[in-house]
Amino acid sequence: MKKTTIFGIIILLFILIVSLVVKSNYLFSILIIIGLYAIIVQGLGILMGYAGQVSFGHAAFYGLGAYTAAILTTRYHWPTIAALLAAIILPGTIAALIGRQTLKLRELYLALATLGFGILVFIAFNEGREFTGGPSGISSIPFLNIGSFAFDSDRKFFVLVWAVLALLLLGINNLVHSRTGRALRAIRESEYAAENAGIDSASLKLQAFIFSALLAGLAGGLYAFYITFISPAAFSYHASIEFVLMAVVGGLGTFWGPLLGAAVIVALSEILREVVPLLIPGAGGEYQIIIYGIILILLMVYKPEGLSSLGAVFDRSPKRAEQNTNKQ
Amino acid sequence: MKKSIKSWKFIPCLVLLLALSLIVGGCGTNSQTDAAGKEAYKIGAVIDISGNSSSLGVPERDTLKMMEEQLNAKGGINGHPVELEILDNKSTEQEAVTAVKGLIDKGVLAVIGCSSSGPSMAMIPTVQNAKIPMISLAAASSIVEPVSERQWVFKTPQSDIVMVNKIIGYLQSNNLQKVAFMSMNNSYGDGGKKTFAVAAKESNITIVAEEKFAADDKDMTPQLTRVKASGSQAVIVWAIPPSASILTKNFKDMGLTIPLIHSHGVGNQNFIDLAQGAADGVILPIGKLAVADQISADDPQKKVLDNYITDYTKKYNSAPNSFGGYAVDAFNLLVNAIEKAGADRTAIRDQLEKTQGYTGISGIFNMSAQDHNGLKPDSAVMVRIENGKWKLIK
Amino acid sequence: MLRIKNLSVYYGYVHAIKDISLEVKEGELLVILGANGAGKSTLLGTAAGLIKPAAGEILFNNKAVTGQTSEQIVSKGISLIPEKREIFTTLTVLDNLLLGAFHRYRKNKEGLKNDIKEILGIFPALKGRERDLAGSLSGGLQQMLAIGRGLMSRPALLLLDEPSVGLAPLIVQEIMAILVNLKKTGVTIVLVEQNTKSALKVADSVLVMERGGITHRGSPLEITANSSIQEAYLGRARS
Amino acid sequence: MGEQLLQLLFSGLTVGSIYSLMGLSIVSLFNITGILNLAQGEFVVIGALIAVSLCSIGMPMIVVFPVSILLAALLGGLIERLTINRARGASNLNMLIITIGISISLRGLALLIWGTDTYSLPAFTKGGPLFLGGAALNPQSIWIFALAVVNFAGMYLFFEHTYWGKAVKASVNNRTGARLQGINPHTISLLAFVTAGGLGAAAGVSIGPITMVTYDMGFMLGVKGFVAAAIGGLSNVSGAVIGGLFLGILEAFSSGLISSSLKDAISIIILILVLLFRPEGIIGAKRERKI
Amino acid sequence: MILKLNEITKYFGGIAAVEDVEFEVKEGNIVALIGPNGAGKTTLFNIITGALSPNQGSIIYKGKDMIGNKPFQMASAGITRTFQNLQLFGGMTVLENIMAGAYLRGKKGFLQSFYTLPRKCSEEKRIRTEALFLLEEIGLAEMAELPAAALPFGKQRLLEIVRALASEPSLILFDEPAAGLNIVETETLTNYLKHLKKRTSMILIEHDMETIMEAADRIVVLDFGRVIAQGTPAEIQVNPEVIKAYLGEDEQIA
Repeated sequence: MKKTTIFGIIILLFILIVSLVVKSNYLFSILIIIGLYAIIVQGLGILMGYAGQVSFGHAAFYGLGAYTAAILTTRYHWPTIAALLAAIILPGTIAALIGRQTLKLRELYLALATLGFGILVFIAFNEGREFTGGPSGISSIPFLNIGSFAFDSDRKFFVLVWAVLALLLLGINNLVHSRTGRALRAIRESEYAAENAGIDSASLKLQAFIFSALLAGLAGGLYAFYITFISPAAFSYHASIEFVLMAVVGGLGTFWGPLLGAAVIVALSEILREVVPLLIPGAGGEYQIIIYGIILILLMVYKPEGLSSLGAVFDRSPKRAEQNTNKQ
Repeated sequence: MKKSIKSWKFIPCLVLLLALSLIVGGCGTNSQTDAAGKEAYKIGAVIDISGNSSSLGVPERDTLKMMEEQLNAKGGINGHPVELEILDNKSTEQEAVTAVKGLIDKGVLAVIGCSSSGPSMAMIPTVQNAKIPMISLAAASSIVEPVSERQWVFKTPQSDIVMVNKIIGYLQSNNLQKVAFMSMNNSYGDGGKKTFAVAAKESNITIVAEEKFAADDKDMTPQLTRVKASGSQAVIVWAIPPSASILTKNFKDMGLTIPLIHSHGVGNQNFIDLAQGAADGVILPIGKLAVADQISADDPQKKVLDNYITDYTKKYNSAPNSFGGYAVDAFNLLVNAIEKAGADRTAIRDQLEKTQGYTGISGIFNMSAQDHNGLKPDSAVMVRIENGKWKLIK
Repeated sequence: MLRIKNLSVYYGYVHAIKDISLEVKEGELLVILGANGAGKSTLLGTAAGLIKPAAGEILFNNKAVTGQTSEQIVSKGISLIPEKREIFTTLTVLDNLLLGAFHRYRKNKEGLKNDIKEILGIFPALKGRERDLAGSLSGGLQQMLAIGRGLMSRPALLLLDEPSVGLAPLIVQEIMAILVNLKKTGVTIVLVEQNTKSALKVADSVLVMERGGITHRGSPLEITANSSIQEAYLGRARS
Repeated sequence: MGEQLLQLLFSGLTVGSIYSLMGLSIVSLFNITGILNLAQGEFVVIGALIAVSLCSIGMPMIVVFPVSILLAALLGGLIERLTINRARGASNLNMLIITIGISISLRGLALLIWGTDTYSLPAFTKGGPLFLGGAALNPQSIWIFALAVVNFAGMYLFFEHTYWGKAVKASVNNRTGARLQGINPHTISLLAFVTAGGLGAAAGVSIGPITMVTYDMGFMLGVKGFVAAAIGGLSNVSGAVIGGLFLGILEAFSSGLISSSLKDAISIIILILVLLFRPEGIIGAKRERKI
Repeated sequence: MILKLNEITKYFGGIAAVEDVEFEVKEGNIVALIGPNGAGKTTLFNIITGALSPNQGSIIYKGKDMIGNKPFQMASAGITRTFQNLQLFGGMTVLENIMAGAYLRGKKGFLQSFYTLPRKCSEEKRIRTEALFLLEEIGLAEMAELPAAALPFGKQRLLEIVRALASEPSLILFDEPAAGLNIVETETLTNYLKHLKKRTSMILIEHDMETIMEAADRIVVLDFGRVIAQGTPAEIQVNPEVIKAYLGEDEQIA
C-alpha cells in the first residue's frame, strides 16, 4: 500500500504545481489531451497488456461517449454530470453486448473485427443525422458543471482530467496486483493453463473489454465537454490505431506505460511541429509526418517492449535468456 | 511488486518530457521589434496543411505566406511589421483547438482558419472565450450563424446558399424540374445537400434521387445507375476531386446525356485534368477567380483578381485557385481592420463587422452585425467547361 | 571430425557454456549426458549455428565454422535434429523430406527421388503416408520424419537432441536401432539423451556435462562404473 | 432492370479486381513472412506516383510499367532491410506497428515529393468504354482483372508447384526448422518485400487510370484489401481473389439496389459475420480446432 | 470412487481418436494412462478437463455427470491438470504463478480489486502465505521472485505441478510430468507424486515405465483410441498385448 500512496502523492503534487505555475492555455490543452488519451490507453492497456486482447476499435467507444454526452446535453438538456455518467455507461453496455462473441476471436481476427466495429460506429455517426448531426457534427455543447461550479477554463479542466486520471492510475495499480490482475496476466500467458486454474477466461476478458470501453467512454464524454464541438472525424479508425500505438509505445503491462505513451505521442507531434521548421527551414507538415513515422519504427525495432522498459535496462533480468530459443 | 519499483526510474523521464513540452510550447510573449522600433503585429493562422483537407490548406498557406511578404515589403500596417504564424492542424479538430490556444498564448491579434468546417467549428468556443477575432476559410454557413453566438467569427468563402441559388436559377431558366442530387459523404456534401433541399422546395424543384458516396470511393457507377433509372432531368453533384472527377468520368462512360451540374468544390484545374476530357459540358457556379480573363473589364473585381493571379503565378509557378482566394480576402480584411483599429482585439472585431465595400477575390464584402460573411449572390457566376476551359455562361 | 576449442556461450547474462573443448571422432556415436540446464542443447545448437558463441572455435573437418549461420553450416555437412523436431507441420511428409535436401537441391534434382526411397527404407513406418501433412503424424512418426529430413541433407555429422522425449518405449528402441544402423553407413552421430539407459546401450563414447562444463568423458563402461556419475545421473535404485 | 444489374456487376467486378489485387499482395506477404502489412496500400500509391512522374517526362506506358515496378520493388527491399530485418523476433503486434510506421513515413514521403494534388494515369489502351448488353465497361477494368488473374496464377504456381515455393512455405511454418535445412528466412523475407513492392506498383499503375492517385489513398486501399483477405480466410490466396471480387460486387449491388450510404456498413457487417462464423473464409474448409 | 468414464468416444473428422473408453479412478489413487504416441491419451485428458466435448459417453465425477462443462468449471469442481508442453505463466514470478493457480481460493472480483478495503487485503495476505508455504514444501521458495521462465526446465515442471496443487483440487491430471527430466529428477518426482496421494487423486500419462511401476495403483493401456488392457502394474507388465503394442521386449524385463 505504501507505494500506491507515494505514487498518489507524486501525481497530486504534479497536478498542484502545474495548475499553479503554468499560465499557458496551450500547455493546459496539451496536458488535457494527454490526460484524456491516457485514460483511454489505461483501459486499452488492461485489455492488451493484461488480458492480451487487441482492439482496433476503441475510437468507437470514445466517440460513443462523446456523442452520448453531446446529444443528452444539447438535445435533451440533461444536467452535464448525468450526461457524463451516461457517456460512461452506454459504451460499457455496448461492449458487454458485442464482447462475448467478438472476444472468441484471436489476434489478427480480433483486430479486424474490432476495426470493423469501429468503422460501423463511425458510419453510424455519419448517417444518424437526426441524432448526431451527420458529418457536420454537434456544436454548442455546454461546459461540464457540478451545481453552479463550471469547468469552463483550461486550468479547471486540467485539474479535473488529471485528478480522474490519478484515481484511475491508482485503481489500476491495485487491480493488476490483485487476484483479478494475476488472472488476467495468466490468460495472456497461457489461456489453457488459466482455464485449468479455474479462471473463467471468457468472462474475465469480457470484463476487461467492458472496463476499457467504460474508460474510453469517460474520456469521450470529457472530450465533448472540453472541446464543446464534436464531429465524426475525431472518432475514425485512425484514432483507434493511434490509441493502440500509444499503448504499445508506452509499454504494455506497465504502470507508467499508458501515460507515457499518450504523452510521447501527443508531445511528439507538438514538438515536431515546432522543431522541424527550425531544423529544416521552410519545411511543411510533410517532414513531421516522415519523422513521426521513422521515430515509431525505430521505437518498435529497438524498444519493442515500449518506453517504460527503459527503466529496466539496469535490471539484469535472466528472463531474456529464453528469447533466443525458437519461437514457433 | 518488484516491477513497480523499476518503474520508479521513469518519473525523471516523465518530468523531463513535460519540461521539454514547456520549453518547446514557449510561454513567452516577448515580441520582436523591427529596426524602426515599432512593435510587430502578430497574426495567427491554423490551416489544414496535412491530412484530409490538405488540398485546400496548401494553397492557402502558400497564399498567406505571399501576402505577409508583400505586406511587410510595403512597410507593414501603419509602419508595424506583421508577423504571421501559420500552424498545421492536420485536418483534425483537436489539433486545431490546441494550435489556436498556442497562438492565443503567443498574443496574436486575430486568427485566420481553418480550411475546412469541422476544425473551424471546433475553434469557435475557444476564440469566443478568449475574445479573439477569427476569420474562417471554410464554407459552411453554420460557422458564422447565428451571429449572436458567433460575435468573434467571420468567414470569407461564399456560403452554400449563394451557390445553391445560382444553380436553382440555372435550373429554372432551363426549365429543369426533376433533378438528382449526389453528394460526398462529409460536411461539405452534407451542407450542400441540406441547403439545396430547402431551396429546391421553395422553388418547386423535385429531388427524385438522392445519392451519396465516400470521399475515397473509386467508382460511382452504382449510384449513377440509380440516378439513371430515376428519370431525373439533371444531376447536381456536391463534391470535390478526385471523387468528383471519377464521378464525371463514370457519368460520361455510362453515356448519360442530361446536364451534369457540379458545385464550386470542383473549381480548380485539377478537376478538369483528372476527368481526362469527361469534364467537358459540366456546369457549375464558381467564384470569379477561375474566369477572371472572361469577365468584363469594368467589373470591380477584375483588377484584384488579375493582380492575385499575376503575383501567385509568379511566385509559385502555377495558377491560384479559389481556396487561396479565401485566404487573400481573410488576410486583407484583417489588415484593413487592424489599420483602423490598431492592436486592440475588440476594436478589430468591430472594424471587421463594419467592413463595407471591400472588393476581394470572392466578391464584394459588406459585413454587418447580422452577416459575418457579407457576400451576395453576384459574387458567383455560372460556367460551363468547354475543351478543358472554364467558359462563362452569360 | 568436429573439434570444439574453448567454447563459451551466453544467453543474455547466463553463462550457458563455459570454456568447453571436445572432439568428436569420425564414425563414432557420442552420447552426451547431463542434467537439465547443463548446456547440452546449447552445445548442439551452437555447433549447428543456431546460437552464436561468445568465444572459442568450432572446427569441422579442420575448417573453422565458428559464427557461421546454420544455413551455411548445414551445407558443410552438419545436420541437427532439434529437440522440438521443428518439422514443417503444414507440408506433406514428402515435401518435408524434399526440403531436407535444400542446400544440394540445385546440384541433383533427379537423384532426390532415390534418396527419398532410401530414407523410406530406413523408416518403413513413414511409407504410405508421404502425402499426409506432417502435422497429422503421431509423435513417434514425427520424430522419424525429423531424422529422415535431417538425413536428406547427406550429413557427415548428425546431431540429435533428445530424440526419445515423449516417445513410447517401443519406438525409442526402434530409433536407437536406426541410429546404430546409420553409424554403420559411416555417419558420425552426437546424441544428447535423458533416457540414459537406452543411450548407453548404443554409445561408443560418453560425455557428461554439468553447469555448462564437461565433467567426465569415457567409454560407456567407464561411465557406468563411476560411482559419482552413477548416483547423479543413473539413479541409485535402478539398473 | 437487366441492363442495370449488368452495369452494377461490371462496376462490382472493376472495384472487386482492385480489392483482389490488394488482398492478394497482403495475403501472400502474410503467408510468407507472417506479417500483416498495413503499408501495402502505400506501396501501391508510391508505385503509381512513380509512374506518374515517369509519364510526365514522356516515357511510354510500356516502359513506365516495368520501370515503376522495378523501382517500387527496390523500395520494398530497402524497407525490409532497414526495418523488418532489424526487428527480428518482434511480436505480431510490434510488427504490425512497424508497418504502420512504414505506412506513415511513406505517406509523408509521397506528400513531400508529389504534394497533395491528385494525379491520373493514362489507360493502357485507348478508346472509350465497351458496351455489353447496354451496360458500359471500361477497358481498363479488363486489364485490372487480367492482372489479378495473372498474379493469382503466378502465386499459385509458385507455391504449389515449385521447390522454392515449398521452401518458402516451410520457412513460414517453422523458421528454425527451415534454417536447419539451409533455407535462409532473411533472404525469403527480403524477396517477399521486394515482391510486395513490385506487386503494389503493378497494381498502382493499372488502377491509376480508374481511381486517380492521391498521396493519401493508400490506407483506404489497404483496409479494403484486408477486408477482402479476411473474407477469403486471411491466409488463402484464392480466397483473397474471391473475397476481393465478392466485396466489390457486394458494394456495387448494395449501393445500386439498397442504399449508397449503407454500402460500407453492409460490407463491414459481412466481414464481421465471416470473422465470427467462418473464420476460415467463405471458401475455406471448415476444420475442428485441435488443441 | 472419484471419477468414472463411461463409453467416451471422440471423432476427429470421421476418425475415432478415442473410442468407448471406460475406466475409473478411486479416491487417493494414481491411475497411469499409457500407450503408443497417438493412442489418444492427451485427447482423453482434454475431454476430462472439458477442453473437448466427446461425441458420446459420460464423465461421472463425484457422482455427477460433468459433460458440457468448460475447463474453468471443471477446475472449480476440483479437476485440474498439467501440460505436456509446459504452460507456465512465463512472464510472471514463481510466486505469482502459484497465486494465480490459487485463483479459486479467492473471491475478489474485477471492481473490488480496484480500491482495496482492509478486509480484502487479508485475503491477499492469506493467498500469499499459502503460496509461499507450497513453494517452501517443494524447495522453490528462494526462487519465488524470479520470473517462471527463468527457472531451469526441471524446476519448471515442478512449478507447474505445485501450481495445479494450489487450487486444492481433488483430481489432478499429469501429462508426461517426467518428460525431459533426468533419472534423478524423475525419482524425486515419483516420490513427490506418491506423497501427494494423501491430498488428491491423480491420473498420469507417462512413458517412463519405472515411474509408472513405482507410483501407479492401476494402469490403463490405450491403443488406437481403445482401452486394450487395464489392471495393476504387475498384471500390465506381463500382458502380451501390451508388450506387443507398447512396451517392447526390452522393457518387459525392467
